[in-house]
Amino acid sequence: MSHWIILPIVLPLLAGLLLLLAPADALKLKRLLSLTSALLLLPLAAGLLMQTTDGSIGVYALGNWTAPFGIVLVLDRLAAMMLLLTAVLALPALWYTARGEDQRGRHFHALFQFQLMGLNGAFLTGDLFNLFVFFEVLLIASYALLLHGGGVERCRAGLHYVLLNLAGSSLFLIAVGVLYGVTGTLNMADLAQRVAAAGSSEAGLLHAAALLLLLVFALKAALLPLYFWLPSAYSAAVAPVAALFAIMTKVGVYAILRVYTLIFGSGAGELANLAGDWLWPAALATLAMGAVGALAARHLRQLVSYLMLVSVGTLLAGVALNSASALSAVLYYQFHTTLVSGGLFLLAGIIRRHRGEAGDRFTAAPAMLQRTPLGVLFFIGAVGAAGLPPLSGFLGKFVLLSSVYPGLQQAWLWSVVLGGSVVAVLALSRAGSRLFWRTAEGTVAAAPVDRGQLAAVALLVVVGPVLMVVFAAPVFDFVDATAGQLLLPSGYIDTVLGGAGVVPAGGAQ
Amino acid sequence: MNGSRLFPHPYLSGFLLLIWLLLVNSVSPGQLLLGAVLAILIPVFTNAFWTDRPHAVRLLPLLRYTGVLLFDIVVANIQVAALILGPSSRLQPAFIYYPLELEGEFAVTVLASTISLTPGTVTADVVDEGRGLLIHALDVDDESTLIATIRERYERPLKEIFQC
Amino acid sequence: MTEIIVSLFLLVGDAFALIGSWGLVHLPDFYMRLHGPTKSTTLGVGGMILGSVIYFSRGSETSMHELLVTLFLFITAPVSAHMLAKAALHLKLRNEARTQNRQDDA
Amino acid sequence: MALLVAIIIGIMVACGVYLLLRARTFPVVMGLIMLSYAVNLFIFAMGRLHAEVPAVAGLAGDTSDPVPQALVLTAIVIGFAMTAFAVTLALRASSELDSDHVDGDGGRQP
Amino acid sequence: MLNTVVVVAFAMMSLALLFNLWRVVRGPDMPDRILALDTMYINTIALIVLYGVHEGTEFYFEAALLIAVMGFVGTVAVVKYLLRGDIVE
Amino acid sequence: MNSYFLPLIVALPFLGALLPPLFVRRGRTACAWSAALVTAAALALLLSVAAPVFDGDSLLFHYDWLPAYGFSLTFWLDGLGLLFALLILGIGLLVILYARYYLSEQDPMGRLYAFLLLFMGSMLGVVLSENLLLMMVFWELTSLSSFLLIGYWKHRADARQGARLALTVTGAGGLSLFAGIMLLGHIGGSYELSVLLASGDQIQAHPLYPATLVLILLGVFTKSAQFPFHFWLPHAMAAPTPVSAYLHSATMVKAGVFLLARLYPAMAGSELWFYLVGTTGMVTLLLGAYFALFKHDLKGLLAYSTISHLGLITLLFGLGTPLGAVAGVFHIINHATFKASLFMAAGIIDHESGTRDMRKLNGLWHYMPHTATLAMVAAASMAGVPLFNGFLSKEMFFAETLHQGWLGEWNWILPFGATLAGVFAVAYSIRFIHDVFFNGEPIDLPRTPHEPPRYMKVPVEILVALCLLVGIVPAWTVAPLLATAAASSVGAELPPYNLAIWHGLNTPVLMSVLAMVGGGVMYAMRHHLFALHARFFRPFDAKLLFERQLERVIAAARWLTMMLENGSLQRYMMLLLLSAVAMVAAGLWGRPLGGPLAPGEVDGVTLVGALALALSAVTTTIWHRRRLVALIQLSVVGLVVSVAFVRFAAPDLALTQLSVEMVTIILLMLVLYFLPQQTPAESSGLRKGRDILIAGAAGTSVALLAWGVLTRPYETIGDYFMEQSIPGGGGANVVNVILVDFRGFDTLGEITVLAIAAIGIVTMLRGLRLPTPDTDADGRPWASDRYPMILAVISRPLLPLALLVAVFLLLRGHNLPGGGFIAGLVTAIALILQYVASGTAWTRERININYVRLTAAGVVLAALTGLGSWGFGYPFLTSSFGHFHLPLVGDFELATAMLFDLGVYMAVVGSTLLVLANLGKLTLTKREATEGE
Ligand code: NA
Ligand code: NA
Repeated sequence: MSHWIILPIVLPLLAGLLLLLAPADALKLKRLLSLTSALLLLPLAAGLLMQTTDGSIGVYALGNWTAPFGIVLVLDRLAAMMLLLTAVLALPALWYTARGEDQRGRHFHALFQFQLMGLNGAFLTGDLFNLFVFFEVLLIASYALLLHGGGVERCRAGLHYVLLNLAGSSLFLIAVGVLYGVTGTLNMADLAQRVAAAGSSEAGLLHAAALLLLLVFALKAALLPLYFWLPSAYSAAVAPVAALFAIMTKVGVYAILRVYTLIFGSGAGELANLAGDWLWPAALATLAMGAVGALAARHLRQLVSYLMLVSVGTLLAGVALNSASALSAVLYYQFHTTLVSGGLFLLAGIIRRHRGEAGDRFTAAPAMLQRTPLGVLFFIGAVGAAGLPPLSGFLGKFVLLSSVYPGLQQAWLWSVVLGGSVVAVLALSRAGSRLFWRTAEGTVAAAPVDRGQLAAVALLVVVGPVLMVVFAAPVFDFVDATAGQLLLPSGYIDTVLGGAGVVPAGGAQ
Repeated sequence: MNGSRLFPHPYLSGFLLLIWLLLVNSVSPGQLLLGAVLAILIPVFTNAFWTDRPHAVRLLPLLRYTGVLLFDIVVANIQVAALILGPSSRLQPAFIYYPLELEGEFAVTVLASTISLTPGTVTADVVDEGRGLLIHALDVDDESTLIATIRERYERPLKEIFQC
Repeated sequence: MTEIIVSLFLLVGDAFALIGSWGLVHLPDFYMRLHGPTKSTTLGVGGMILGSVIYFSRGSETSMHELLVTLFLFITAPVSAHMLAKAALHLKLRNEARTQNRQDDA
Repeated sequence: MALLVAIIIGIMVACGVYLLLRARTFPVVMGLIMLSYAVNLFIFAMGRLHAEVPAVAGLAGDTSDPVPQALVLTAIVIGFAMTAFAVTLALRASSELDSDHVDGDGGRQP
Repeated sequence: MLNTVVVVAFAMMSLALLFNLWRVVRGPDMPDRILALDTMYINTIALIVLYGVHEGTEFYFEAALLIAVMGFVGTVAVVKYLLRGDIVE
Repeated sequence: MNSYFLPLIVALPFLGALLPPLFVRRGRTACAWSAALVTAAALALLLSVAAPVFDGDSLLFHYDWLPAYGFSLTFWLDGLGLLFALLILGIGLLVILYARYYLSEQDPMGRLYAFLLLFMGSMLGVVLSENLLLMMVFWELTSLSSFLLIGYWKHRADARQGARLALTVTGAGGLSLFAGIMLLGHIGGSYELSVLLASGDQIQAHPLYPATLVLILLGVFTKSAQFPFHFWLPHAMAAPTPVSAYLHSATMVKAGVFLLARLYPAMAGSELWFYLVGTTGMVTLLLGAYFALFKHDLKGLLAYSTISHLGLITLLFGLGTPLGAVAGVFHIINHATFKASLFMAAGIIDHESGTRDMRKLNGLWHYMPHTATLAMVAAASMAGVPLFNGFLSKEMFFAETLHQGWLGEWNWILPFGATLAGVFAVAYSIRFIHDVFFNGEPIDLPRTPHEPPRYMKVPVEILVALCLLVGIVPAWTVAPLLATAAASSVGAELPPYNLAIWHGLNTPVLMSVLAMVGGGVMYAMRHHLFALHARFFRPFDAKLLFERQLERVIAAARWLTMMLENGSLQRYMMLLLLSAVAMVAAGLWGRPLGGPLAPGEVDGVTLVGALALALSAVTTTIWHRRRLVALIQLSVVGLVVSVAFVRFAAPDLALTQLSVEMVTIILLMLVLYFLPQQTPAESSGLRKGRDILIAGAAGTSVALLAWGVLTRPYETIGDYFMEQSIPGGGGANVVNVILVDFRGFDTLGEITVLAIAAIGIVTMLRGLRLPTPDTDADGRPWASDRYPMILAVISRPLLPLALLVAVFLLLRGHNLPGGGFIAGLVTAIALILQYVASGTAWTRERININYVRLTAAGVVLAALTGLGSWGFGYPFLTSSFGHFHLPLVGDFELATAMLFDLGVYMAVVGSTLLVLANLGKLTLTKREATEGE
């Protein structure tokens, strides 16, 4: 029995609990514990990813109960990718925090670990209700993390974020309830089979539940008209939390990818591929409105938040296309944009501390002491965020754009995506000019920029995207295969329902 | 009588054992053993919460008192039921000050509860720094009769039970 | 025979409970309404629980655990009533005009 | 029975939703609680309502589907945790923002 | 016979509960509502005991016990709120 | 062949860009050397592989990168690429030398060279890429690096704005080009030039050709500053002059025309091509020439002249004739040399005199005769004076304008326009010379001008020498390069052409003469023309216009954002709920709702319960403004819901619902104390009506879903659990066995949520200072009796009793209703009762448990129970159980699930108390201080 699959959940859980048990004032110990856990997650995720490269799907039957009865964890390529992305994002964000930001409130490290647990659980679980549970784990942790540091803005934004998501959770439960009420199962692979076999009499209820679920995921992914909470929430969070939140919207994207390829994918008969028609206009509109917001942004955090909406729009437009190459592009671009957004949030945090009262607002302020390294990182990050070459965003956009054949759909996608890039360039160049070039007289009394924090930013905005370009060929091999796996869910279904992951009775001793 | 730290609450322990048997609805040896363990352990943990417990309780008067009380409750219920069903305009409600002879919080509390459970009276407040009770009665003809009844029927026996 | 006893207990208990609740509806002031539930309802539930105890104690088995509920109610109901009266006094709720020794400063 | 239950759940949802749309945190939290009560009933109802005896193995009689019950139990606990968090946040917000308005604008009061 | 009695008892209990509900809704003062709610809790215990007899099962005993506990704690807490505002101080 | 030299040539400047910032610490000369050596090395590499190209061969480096997407790392050195690479590296080297002396001490030199090298590498990439996607990468890099170069003097607003303007225009154009290239790749089936250049006919016949062409041309025209996208270029003059000399002579703006030359075989020759490219070129040629004359700023004049010459080149390619392309390539070379030298000369003048305003600059001949001579030669070349290289290509241009036949009877318009532009070119060239070096004495110059440092002139001298050499002996100098470059651009055998200076007296010569004379006359009349120009053209600043438009767009964006995100949760919530209703409606629409099952009978008690539920739900809502009253109503809802669970045979749910409801109500009251007791009446009637409609729709949606499901049969996994509960899970209470065994993982997550929530709440409450009301809502002072005696006395013995009940519930949960969660809540409530009855301080004295740790320990216990199964080789959370027999005690069962449930119990007790006790503690300090009881 290989227990590796459960470790991405249990490791941060235990780390978080130990952090709660640790003495309140043992900050160094807590940092060590927290960083160790995050550091271990990285090789763990990489190792799990390697397990999936041959196309095999790992199944872990919790409590040794076979699917569809027990809860199973399923490690396919997509899950492995998301685990790796989480680990890659988390480590720099945590490292950044451990350089002082964790003193601004209590229990940061424990909450951070719980957040990781929730994320990893959501990516791994093969059970719809368990997905709900992990959504709640990651949400409650995110609520608390969002408030880390306190203050008026965080409170206001947090209130909106929390209340909307609570309403969203109710909708999630209703949708899961209906799906269970009609099919009598919760395992996603089993659901896929039962939905496929359902009669036309059940189609209405299943359709309604599927759309309701889509709405819930769209709320997490921040799709128009449900994204309005995001800019203020993400701008309000402390830098490392915002950075970690870069993956929160991707949880929504992940869930959409998972549910609408597996359960309501091509095999769903009457309900096949029902998400696309809704996602397509919403995604493009989100992209456009994200671009508008980027222009309107008054400070860097806000700008990055809106650029995140642009990327969400881009990703979900690709999901709506539902073709192999579009999904490849989505998976590749998602990795890129998550890292870059995270890095830019961290950078905004540094800038904020080094421009005196102006913070990261686009107003004149005395020059920052170490503006060169910050400027270089910003420039590279901006290139990444705008999806310009030579960073990986360009490749992702290229594959996405070229995945759609000439026609009206293409015209829409190209003009909105490329228009969004132009606006991003405009907004980012204006931001960079104001933050780094246009300086006022005087100096700011600030401690020198922490090298560790710079390194964290560099890892996310430089190293990650550059590696993704350098190793684009193997990465694309992987995402191509992932897209293939998603579009052909029979392998997933057969593996999960074939009794995989269960230890036969007496077979253990 | 009030014993060691290991067995701080013999009455309570006995009471808990009884409750346990009631809860599990069984008197099997296993449950007896488990109940005994719990009846000893729980008071150890909760000892601190109940330091002002009565020091000595006389069991026989307590039993007699319980019997009287149960009887009175039944009677009271019938009386009150009749009062409720009758025209409410005939009722003569009153607040009555009842000077206490009893001492000790626990004993006073038992008396107050008794008053609330019995004919048409409710202990509305403890007044006079614990030396009197404010009683609301649903229908009183004569205040002093009521006070005397309470004194004789409940307070005196309680004094005997709690020896205070 | 048991059935008759059970029925009797159930009906009598039920009647007390109903009367208590009726008192709650129709008595003129809060303090008077307080008497209904504290007594009638408590005993009402007590009666029904006795009925249930008898019902489930057929044959060799005895089922006494419902008595716990009654015991608990007998301990707590006076306290609830007392607390409610305290609150009413604190809020200076209106006393029925004919109340002797009125507490509502009227 | 199905109709009655559906209507009752509908009414509770409607009440919860109406409260969710209020402008002050406290009614909104009450709306969340109401909504979660309704949703719990809803999920429970998804196991159908024909049960005669509890879902205990070995009992004679028509038992209900235990799965929705387990789901509801989980949902209740999670809902409780979330409500507690939300209501505390409402408290914190009223202190930070000097108003219990969901948007923190105390000035909008008439 | 018992069945008929139980049905009658159910009807009476329902009526009692409706009376309580009326007082909860009507008030006029908070103590009235609390008292009515407390009574509702107690009557609910009776209803559940009755239901147990009706179904011939003792599975609902714990529910009855818990209602008794919760009714008491709830009443005390709300009264404390009226008296002091701060229920845990 | 050394084909891997090609990527190396491109990579060298990128890698070398790191050197200048490092070497700048060793002095400015060392810094310049580092940049120069990198460039020289690349140039040497290039020359080492250049020989075969002159024989018509080409060099190819190919690496399959992303074959599935047509993206390969293919570099290609043919004639055209060689020509451009030579210009980029050669002029780059000169610019590096020049910049060494141009930059002041304050200017960060390392940064300029770094940017310059980045830009150089990008340009090399553009001209040497064979794969169009690869080219695209470098294309965008030129935009980015030129942005850095133009904004080099970041303290200057015009530099910043100019840089952003350039980036925006060329960046947007680049994305259009990107789209065009993707379409081209789609049409041609490849992104490799080798494929595309060979399939010109197929491409031009494709229905998407027009769209493709337009998109590509947008990229070309923005980059090459063609009308109407020319406006960014003059503002790019805010860059240091070496940068201008580089960007606007040989490189950046030439990237556009390079692409015209490069794609010529694939795209050119169609009528659409002629009209689009030709017209744009002609308009740009004329406009640029016109405006150049009227600029008083030296660099401004050169900027518009650049625009004009780029228009000329564009027009030449637009003609679509092979000789046009030859002339275009030739003029690219000539323009690069004379314009680079002119920019450098202008830079020297600026550098040494402190101004670039031609109205102040006069008579510099006396101060810097050497520089003046060089500038005059270059300007003559720009004017197209014979014996200078500009003349040769201009003659070819004039000749080609005469040889096209697209316009029929309007054919004359091309030579006419060309001549007119020639007139202006001569005029502004004369102005450049005469206004600056002659024309009287200088007018208050900031500095007394003198000759620049020796080496600053060297690059100009080299370039001017080239102008002369090419102009006088073209056949011995430029001919082979031009031939191979033009041939590779056209992609076919070139028709014969003659580079001789004198072809006899023909029309082009007449046109030249006309231009010379006309230019002279025009310059003579310049003051009248300036006045006329000033009357008709308001000084117009594209950059300001851009900034103003941008501000306007930003204002609009802000308005739109504010309109959507008005910060109102009510709106967001409404959108969410309305969307949910819409989703349900869309799902159910047109499909059968009710199922085949009979709806089932309703009994009286259930009906009464339903009525009570509905009534209390509605009254909660109606009276929500009176908060405590609504709270009471809400408890009724909770109570009836738990009774409903009893009614439908779900005792565990009833127990849980009851306990959770109580804790919730206590929680709400703890919070309500600090909040207003009444909600103000602030919703308008309209708003209420709207909300009622939404609420109704939401309620109806959920009711419909419930109805739909309840009237349908289904097959459930629940049956499996009913069967497996005892044999597989060791417990009879299936719900509990699901919770702790079958779906124990959910429960682990659930208690984690509870623990996190508690931690989060405690964190939130820290440092919270709240005003404690001195009176209740009616202004009544609080009761003075903090801990009513009777309550306290009764509550204390209730604790052991409750604990006993909790243990009872915990132990039996596996087989009968109960379990860790309910037991935990009972314990917590019993303890909370102590807090209520006897106070926080009293209780804390008696219970010395760290609730955070208790919570964590509970979850740890549950998780460790799960991990325990690893020891037996089973997956996480696999339970095991066994039946044991002890004498006296009898039979009993032990299951690991009970341990798990104990963890749940601890977590629940810990987290509930953590929350409630901490909320309760909020008032402690203040009250004790004021009341002192
Ligand atoms: Na002049
Ligand atoms: Na308090």
